[in-house]
Amino acid sequence: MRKVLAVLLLAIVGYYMIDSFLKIPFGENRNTVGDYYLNTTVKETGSVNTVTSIVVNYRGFDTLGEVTVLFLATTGLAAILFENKKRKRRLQHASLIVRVGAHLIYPLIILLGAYVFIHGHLTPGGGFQGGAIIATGVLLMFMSYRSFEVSHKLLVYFESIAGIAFVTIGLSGLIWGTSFLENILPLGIPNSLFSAGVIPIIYIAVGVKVGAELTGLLDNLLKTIK
Amino acid sequence: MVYYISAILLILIGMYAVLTKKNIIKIVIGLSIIDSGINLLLIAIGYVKDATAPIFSDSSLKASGMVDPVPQALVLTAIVIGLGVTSVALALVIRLYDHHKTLNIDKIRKLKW
Amino acid sequence: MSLSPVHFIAVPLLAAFLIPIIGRFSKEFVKIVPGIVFLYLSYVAISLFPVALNKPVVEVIAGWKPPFGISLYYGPLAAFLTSLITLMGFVIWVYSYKFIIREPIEKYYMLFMLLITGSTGIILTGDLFNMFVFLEITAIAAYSLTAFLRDRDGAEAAFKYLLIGSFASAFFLLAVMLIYSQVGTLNFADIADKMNTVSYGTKILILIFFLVGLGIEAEVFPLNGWAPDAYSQAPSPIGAVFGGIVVKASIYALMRIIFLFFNFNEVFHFLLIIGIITMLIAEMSAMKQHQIKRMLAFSSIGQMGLVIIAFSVGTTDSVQAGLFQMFNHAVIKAMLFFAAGYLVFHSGSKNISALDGLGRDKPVTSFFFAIGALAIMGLPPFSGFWSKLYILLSVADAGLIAAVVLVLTASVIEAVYYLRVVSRLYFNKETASHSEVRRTPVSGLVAMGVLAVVIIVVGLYPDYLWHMLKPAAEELINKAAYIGNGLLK
Amino acid sequence: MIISALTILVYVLAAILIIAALFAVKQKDLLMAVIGTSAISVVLSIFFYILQAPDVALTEAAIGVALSTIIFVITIKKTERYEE
Repeated sequence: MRKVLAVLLLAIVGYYMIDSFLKIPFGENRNTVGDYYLNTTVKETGSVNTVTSIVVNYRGFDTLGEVTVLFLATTGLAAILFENKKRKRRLQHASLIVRVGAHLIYPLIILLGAYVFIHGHLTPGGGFQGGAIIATGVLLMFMSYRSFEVSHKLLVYFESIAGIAFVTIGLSGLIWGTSFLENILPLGIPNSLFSAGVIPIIYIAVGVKVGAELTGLLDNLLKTIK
Repeated sequence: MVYYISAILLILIGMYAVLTKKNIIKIVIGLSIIDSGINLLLIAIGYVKDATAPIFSDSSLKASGMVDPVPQALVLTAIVIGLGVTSVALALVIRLYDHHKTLNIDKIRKLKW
Repeated sequence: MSLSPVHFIAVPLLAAFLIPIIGRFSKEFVKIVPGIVFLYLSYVAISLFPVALNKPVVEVIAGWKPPFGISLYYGPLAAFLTSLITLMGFVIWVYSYKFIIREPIEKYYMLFMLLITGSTGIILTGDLFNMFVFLEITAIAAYSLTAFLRDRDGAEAAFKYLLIGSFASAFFLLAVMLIYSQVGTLNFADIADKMNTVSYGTKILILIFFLVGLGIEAEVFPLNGWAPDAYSQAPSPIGAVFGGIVVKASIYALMRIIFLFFNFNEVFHFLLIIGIITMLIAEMSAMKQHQIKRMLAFSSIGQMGLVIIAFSVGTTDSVQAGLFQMFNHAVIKAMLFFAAGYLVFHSGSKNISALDGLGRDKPVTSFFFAIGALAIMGLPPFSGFWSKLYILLSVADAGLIAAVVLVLTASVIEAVYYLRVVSRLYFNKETASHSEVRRTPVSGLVAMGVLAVVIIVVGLYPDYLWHMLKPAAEELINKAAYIGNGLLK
Repeated sequence: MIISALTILVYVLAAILIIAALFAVKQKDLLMAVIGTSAISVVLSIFFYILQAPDVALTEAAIGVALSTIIFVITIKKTERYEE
């Protein structure tokens, strides 16, 4: 009964969605604000990666919100899973091969993550991807070593200071420039590491923050009681 | 075109799971499938035939031959938001399991829907 | 640093990021941080209010001109709503100060600050996708706060809320996508400017997606299934947060989008019908409730129906009355939740039947509850009377006599169930022994006292607030002015 | 009519996508279902790459394939593995 109703409802929703979306021509150039960004990104922001310049600069406010969502998810998860007593992860030790391998790969993964978010304005990738990569690196260590611990205090500091840095960069745009999050640094030469003004700085803050947040999230989740 | 259709199918399959499944982890899986479908749909809308990625890694690249970067920026945000919602949902799942020792929504349900 | 509307978003956010660091040094100071933030925000609100009345402030973010960058639109309407949120936030903080004694207190205040960030963001932003981001922030904070007590019903209510909320955000995102594919921009003013190029059929579809997406948070029938559970299972201050902040921001989002993009008659007729159905069904459900907080939740849905009716009439007077009702509902419902929180605590049961005779045991709290009940029913010396009266007058002006009759019917139902509770408080003999004879803490009394003063002062001098709301109502209706200002023409 | 290799690839991937989604919904073993969702993410990531969105492809690969799968797996470990 419930399934029949669901299928009926979905048939209606699906019909209208197909009806409306298939009318949108595929692969055509529509005149959107995107054209403006493509034409001006290098000149105005100094970033050769247009997606990065939109994410961090033109629509930087969205990114602030996005960082906030992750922060919120970590906080919410910690609040929901909060227990008064200290907890430990309950995993077995992995085999020797895995442990040695993990130990070798772990620093490289962290390095890769850092590379991805530092070069966000030049190549695909950025703060979120880099942060996620770092978190997977830490997860590898969690999985292979039972006793591997990340200092909770350190995570909190990283997370908060990176968040504060982001908002402060925003507010300093308001102080020395004209508006929140405005680019107040020189743009530099496109396609070089030190270019694009505040974009790399923001992306480093985002990368550190996302890395710390996701690590904290995984740590919290792994330490829940069964 | 095939992108649109597969994206819409993904959304519908996800909604079907959310509406009919009894297992709460299955329901969360359904939610994440809906998210994936929406992301694919957005990127497909921004695609331009025979265009390149919106990165000026080479000076010969022209702005006119690039795909629309805005949907990509939006999807980037949407993926992260999806992760946030999923993790809160799963934390709630663990909490519910802790109280009820079951994942079946019919047995959990005390409040009226 | 010059004052700017962006402080409404940035300062609570900064506080939320700072709290974990402060918490390392002093647990007590964490509790004070939100208070400082709200004092600062009220300073910003008071200094910027006259500016917004004079000419709407369009604050560009990162220095990019409106259709390309994200901009904030701080007109009279946004000024009014952000001030309301600041006031409510402050009072809820005062109330929480002694009410929330369960760890992790730090996390509670972080979530609360982020919720404030999200809801002021919804109100200020002038960009559709940015609104989506803020809606999600508000929603995720609300899910987590609903489950804050970590009991079985709280987790269940939060999960249910999350499910429905995720559906809502999916539909909202689909609508954003359709709009972007049609007009190629995300700025409100720019979309409103280009909306006439979209075909009628597509417009209706986008509207339906928006209605589903925002109607869920705004508690519109039949999408409000989450509300009673979330209201009743969350800690009491969070009930006030839902009624006073989250719902207000969502209904603003819905109305802004409808007035800007779908400004045609059929939509308003449809909204009127939805509003009436929402109101009647909610009031009748409220009659049947045995738990006090569930009853308040249904009453809240009913009041939202009333607000939607007022907006859907679409004249300046009716929109103004609707805004007035929003203000009153926020204040009064928060007070009722505050009082109910301690009444439930004292009686040791969530049921209405356990409240017998508490009026003598806990005179002050019961007295505040009674004031709230009388005010929300719309009895004369209190503020609720005026907004209900203005709504009825404006609806009658538009010639919708049937709607007037239905609103009056709903008011009668409302009066019945509120008076039932009040009479139990004062006139019934005490049946159960109220074992816990603790007093309501000072912070709770101060919070309720402030709200009571607001209710009575606005009730005695409604004209001041009423006149302040006129530019806000005009802003919502005047689409051309919004487009002109929003694009900095 | 000439059909390029890319077109065939896209059709095959689309088929895999839908099959993976159905698998994720129908499978009674939750761990397998989660692997289904991670397969969806892999295909999506390739799609994003084909659609000239390398940034999104990278994000989907890092978040969709790795992290969200891991959170699901941890949750399943903390609760139950089989759907009744």
